[in-house]
Amino acid sequence: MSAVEGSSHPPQGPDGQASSAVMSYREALRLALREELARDERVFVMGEEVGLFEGSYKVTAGLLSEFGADRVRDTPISEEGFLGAGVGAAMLGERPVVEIMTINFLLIAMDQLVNHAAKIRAMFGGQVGCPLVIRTPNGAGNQLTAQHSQSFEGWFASVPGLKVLAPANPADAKGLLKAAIRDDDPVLVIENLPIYKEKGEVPLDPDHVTPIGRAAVAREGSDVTLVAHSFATVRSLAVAERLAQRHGIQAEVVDLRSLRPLDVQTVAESVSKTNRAVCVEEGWPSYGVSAELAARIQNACFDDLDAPVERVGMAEVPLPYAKNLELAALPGEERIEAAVLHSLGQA
Amino acid sequence: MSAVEGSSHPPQGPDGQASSAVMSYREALRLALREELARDERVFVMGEEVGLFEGSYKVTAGLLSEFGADRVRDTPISEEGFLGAGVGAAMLGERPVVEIMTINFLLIAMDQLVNHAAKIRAMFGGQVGCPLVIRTPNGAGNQLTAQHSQSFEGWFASVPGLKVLAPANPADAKGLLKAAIRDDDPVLVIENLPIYKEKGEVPLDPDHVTPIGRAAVAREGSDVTLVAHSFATVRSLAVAERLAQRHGIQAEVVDLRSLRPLDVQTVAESVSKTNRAVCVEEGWPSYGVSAELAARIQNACFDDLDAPVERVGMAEVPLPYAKNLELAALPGEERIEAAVLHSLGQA
Amino acid sequence: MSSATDSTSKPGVSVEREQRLASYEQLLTIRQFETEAERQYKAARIGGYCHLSSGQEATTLGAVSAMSEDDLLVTGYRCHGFAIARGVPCERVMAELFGRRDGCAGGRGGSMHLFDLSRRFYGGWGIVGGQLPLATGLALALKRQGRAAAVLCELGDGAVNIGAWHESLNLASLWRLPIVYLLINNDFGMGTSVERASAEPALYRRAAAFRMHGERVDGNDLDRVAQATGRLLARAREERLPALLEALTYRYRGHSVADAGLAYRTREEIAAHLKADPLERFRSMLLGIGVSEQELQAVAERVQQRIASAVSVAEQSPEPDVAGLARGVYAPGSAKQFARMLPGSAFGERELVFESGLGE
Amino acid sequence: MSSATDSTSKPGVSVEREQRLASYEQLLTIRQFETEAERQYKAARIGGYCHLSSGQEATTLGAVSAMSEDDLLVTGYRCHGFAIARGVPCERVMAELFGRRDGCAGGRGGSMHLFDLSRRFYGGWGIVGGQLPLATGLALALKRQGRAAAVLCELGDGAVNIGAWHESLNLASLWRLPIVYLLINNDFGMGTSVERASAEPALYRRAAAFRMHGERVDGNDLDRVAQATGRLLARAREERLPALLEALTYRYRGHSVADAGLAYRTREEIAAHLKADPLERFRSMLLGIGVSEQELQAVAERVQQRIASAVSVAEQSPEPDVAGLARGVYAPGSAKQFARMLPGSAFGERELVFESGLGE
Ligand SMILES: Cc1ncc(C[n+]2csc(CCOP(=O)(O)OP(=O)(O)O)c2C)c(N)n1
Ligand SMILES: Cc1ncc(C[n+]2csc(CCOP(=O)(O)OP(=O)(O)O)c2C)c(N)n1
Ligand SMILES: [Mg+2]
Ligand SMILES: [Mg+2]
Repeated sequence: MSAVEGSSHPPQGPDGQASSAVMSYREALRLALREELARDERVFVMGEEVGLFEGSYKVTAGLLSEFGADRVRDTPISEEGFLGAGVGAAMLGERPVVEIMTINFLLIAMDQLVNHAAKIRAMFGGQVGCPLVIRTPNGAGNQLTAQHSQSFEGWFASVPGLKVLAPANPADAKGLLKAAIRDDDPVLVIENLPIYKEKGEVPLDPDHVTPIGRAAVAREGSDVTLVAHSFATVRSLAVAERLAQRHGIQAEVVDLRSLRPLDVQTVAESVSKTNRAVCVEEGWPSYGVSAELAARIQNACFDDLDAPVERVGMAEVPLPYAKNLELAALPGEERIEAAVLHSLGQA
Repeated sequence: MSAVEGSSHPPQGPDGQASSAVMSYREALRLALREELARDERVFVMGEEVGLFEGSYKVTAGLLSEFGADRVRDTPISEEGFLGAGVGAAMLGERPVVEIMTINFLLIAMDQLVNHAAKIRAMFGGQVGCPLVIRTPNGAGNQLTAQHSQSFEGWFASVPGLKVLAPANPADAKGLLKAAIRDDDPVLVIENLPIYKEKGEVPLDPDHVTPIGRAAVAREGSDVTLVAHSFATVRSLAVAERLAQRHGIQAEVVDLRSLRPLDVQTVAESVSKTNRAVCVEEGWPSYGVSAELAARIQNACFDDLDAPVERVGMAEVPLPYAKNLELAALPGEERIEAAVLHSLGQA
Repeated sequence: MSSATDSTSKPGVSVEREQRLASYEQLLTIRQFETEAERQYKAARIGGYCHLSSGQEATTLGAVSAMSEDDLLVTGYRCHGFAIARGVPCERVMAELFGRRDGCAGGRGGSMHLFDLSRRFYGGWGIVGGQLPLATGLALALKRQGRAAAVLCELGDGAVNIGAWHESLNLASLWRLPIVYLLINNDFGMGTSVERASAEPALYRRAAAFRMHGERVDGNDLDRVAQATGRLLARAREERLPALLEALTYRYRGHSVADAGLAYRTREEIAAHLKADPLERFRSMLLGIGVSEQELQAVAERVQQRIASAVSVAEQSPEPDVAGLARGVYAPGSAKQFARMLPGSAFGERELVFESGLGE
Repeated sequence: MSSATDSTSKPGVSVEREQRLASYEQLLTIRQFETEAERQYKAARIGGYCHLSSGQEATTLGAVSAMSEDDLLVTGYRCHGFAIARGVPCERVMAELFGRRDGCAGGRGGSMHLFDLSRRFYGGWGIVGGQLPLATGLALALKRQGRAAAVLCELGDGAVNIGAWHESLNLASLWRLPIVYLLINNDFGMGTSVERASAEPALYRRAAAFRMHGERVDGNDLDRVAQATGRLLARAREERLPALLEALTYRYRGHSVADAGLAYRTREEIAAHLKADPLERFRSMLLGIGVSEQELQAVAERVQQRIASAVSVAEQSPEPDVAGLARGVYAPGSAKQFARMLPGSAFGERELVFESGLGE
């Protein structure tokens, strides 16, 4: 499976434009927003500092001047209030795209998302839906410390009624955000601080979307499967290169892209081939995303596994500020490499 | 390991009182609160309707008249405010016991618990702690519907800095709540709506506490291990009897009692003996407690497992109101039994 | 528009008389519905929480009667009366309480989560104050869509101390959203009186924190409630100005059917409030304008029949289909997205959840 | 107690003169500390977010100087100045920004999470408004313990629209807690002006929603801030009455060092505010009461030296011990509770987290 797919119209501009371009993850998200704002009047963007300030991570830069204050709406610091306003607006057929500055602040708005948005369609017997998108970055790095370095996406992935996506590269950032905006259910799109600046080839076709619920084999390999999402995918790809060069180990990397629905099938197919799995995440592994993966893999691939599924994540501490402690706590390439070697019985 | 343990003084009243008594889970919790309120001036109880109304599930009945309004403090409906007030009071050496009426409302106070309470000791270099207890019931049953039937305890168990306990019987309800109140860290005590009325033998020694971080083998068996917590333990014990009677299967039931710290050792020892595990929980299994258990078990008991670890939980839907739908959605005895038989290759 | 302007002319009086009798019938329908719901709950045909609004009928009906067809209604969990006042047939409400297919939420919502899209009743919500942000969002959508409509959002006195209240009212005022917050002050949130919960117990005054208009009305006076609500809704529709309307009333029953309602108030207190009973008040007024006892008796009989028939419709309505347990969890088309989640998902409910489809 | 009463007598004047010079030295220390922090941040010796308070010194120092030793201080993330004003030595603050062992939070908190138990500075918090509930809880504990002390809790103008504000102020007023909320209105929360965020932009008026006393003060006037804070803290200590004090001031730098601070305001606006610079204002006042340029120069030199020495202490302080990564996550004794969690926990950090102990 390629990293970009699902495009129905082969991209071809009227005057022979390129069908793709290199841009950053941040720019790819912005392009997705611009295209969807232009395509559909019901789409509007709402959040703290998305307008005049141009976004605290500059994802929304330029959108206010292009679309105006009604379509690109600055909010007070009231996460529960404006996320909930998105819920209500979506119930009336709007397509709000709410930015929560970082996932740490989503804890303030849990009630509106989990107790309300996720329940609407089922609880009222299917009379109304909630096509809401919430964009928020997770992750640590750059010493943002305990209150600003968390990854809670697994919590939301546990909630029936929600969908949770987590692009790991610019192409998927564009394709998945667009898929989320066009989807009829509440979708949480997990962005990531360290990836914002990463560059990659991005399809320009405004009708290209990345399908929800499909993982991607981001790198093929035969010896072990690394399963990851978001920034952990970037790390895993780097580790895979390292393993090939230093140890002659060919690691397959499965980029989940979607946590709910979870594409267990792609993961299971890979592990059935490699017979070993290491699950990597940026957040705390206990009760985290890697727990669900390990649980699924041991069930789906029971007879194929040659070693226990390994898990790598952030050290189970509130992330300290000091650079050396932070580095020690994060799931760096050495730690991932060590887990792979352990899985292969080489350490 | 017996269900009650850790009592240092063998209980003997001055005038030859009984060392234990039969009481309900609710009464055991109340006794724990009474004893701790009487023992330690710093302990106080705070929450909605805990005083005059005597608790919405009557756990705190009688405490207001015994200890007065300063020790048993009614609050407005401000979960974030009063849970946070508990955080601050604990930082100054008080021992607040905050009641959140049900775990569903804890979503409003996530920020104070996860972003604040859990971080305090580590983030400030160990200068101050947060000996806060939060009591709240989880679970479904009695048609309380989508917004009032959830089990989020796994989320909190993923957070370094928190401890999460979940007693399944009256003795542990008393012993664990007391352990939580005496502990120097923030502890979330998960109670459970359907168990409140369940009765059992409870030690009366006011110094008896149940140690944190120790699971209990609630029933011994040799053929399969059922791992559960809270109400799922009650269900599992019933299923174990049924399995013995109908199928001659001897199931061991491990009652976790503590989700963080998690006593993987007791679980692993049991599974190493029975070679099969079924993890049961009241909540949604995907990304739930059973995921962590399956992930740990496949790692710790890789060579001992004769079948994949099975998981049983609530159907992955916002719980509907209609009784027949609710019954179909909950992890009832039939569903648990079926999972055990499946694990044993008998279905 | 208001019939009050016609009240001196003969035909006007008769129209008004008819309207007033109809209002009485609605008030009585709500009261009797609640009485019947309590009975059915105690007979274990209704489960979950069941919050009755007996005593609050004048506020409920007064406010809803002032809504235009295009306006949107949102409430908390004490919503039977609101649904009925908005025109949801009693049998569809009763069927919902019975958890049956003909319930106004298909048996999935129950007492707290009534809903009727065709009547623009947007629920029926169970988290205290949780309806406020989303109701505010409905008003935002109305404004974006340029619709000449407003939202009426009910909440209780207990909900004014929760953060969502503050954030919602600030947004509504800042963004000039067409919404009227109807605060039903019935003296208690469960067992906690307003004075024990709110540092400013004159709750309508709290609107000033957002430069929002706030006012208080006698919630047992149907006309005053209707007038105030009508005026504020019109202002919301036309000038895009939100408002807070506090209605003072009382609930006679416990917080829910499970609560005897006496731990935190005296029988005398309840008795005193019963003297101001909005139904009795309305009845006296009707007698005063010449309605006969017979006419009232005829109304009472119709109401009784309506409730009896609601129960029998509810009884006869089938239970929801268990095979459709997961129906509506996601939008149609989603099953495809979830198809690849199946391997390794031996949760014992695969058939129920995944194979029966999600939105399909 | 206040030296103002002595201000006519000769020795009094001289005491006051000394005090005023000392205040100036503190104001300048805070300003220069921030300037140095920015330089060090740009040299990549400080990481994370770094929020400077340049321009707000009079509010910071004025308020803190009015605290008694027993009072408790709580702030948001813009807290360097508060720590310094409360007496935390500059080198311990700088060492914290450098992430070193001698930092006032052991290098674990960084710029946003300064803390000093010995000075009753209870942090340094990073979630907007998150400090309010827990500061209110500190006040509850003071009251329960019968201590003649109060909490001073700083927040920004951006924090008044979050639910935690509402819930906290209501509790404080309802329970008569000894706390003064110091609202620093510097016109902006990041790039959002008060008018674009708060439907009632006269923020001090919002206290009325809780029957709480609210007042506004010129935050660039150290004396007025000190007087108002002192009066309100005394009232909190003695009468157990909370209050809201809004101080109007301005931040010269961007929201954090990463923000140029010009997307949402003009250079002219900043320049206009610089004319009311509290440091300049204080300097003129000192010159007016006969302090010489030489004396001011001496102060400036001492400050410069203090900052330089803070940097060198910070540089020389060792990094925290990586083996102690998990230290302090749980209270001493907890490692025993976690001992049985080890099997199956191959997360690659077992040594770091579990084996190094948790509280030990
Ligand atoms: C956030 C939250 N906290 C607590 C509850 C439990 N609860 C349900 S109703 C209620 C009282 C609400 O009182 P009020 O708002 O006055 O409404 P009334 O019941 O009087 O109609 C409480 C505390 C809840 N549903 N949601
Ligand atoms: C709940 C929450 N939402 C958003 C943020 C991101 N954020 C950090 S500071 C800030 C602005 C706060 O402004 P104000 O309260 O006026 O304080 P100032 O920065 O002016 O000191 C924002 C939005 C946060 N830390 N917490
Ligand atoms: Mg009420
Ligand atoms: Mg500000």
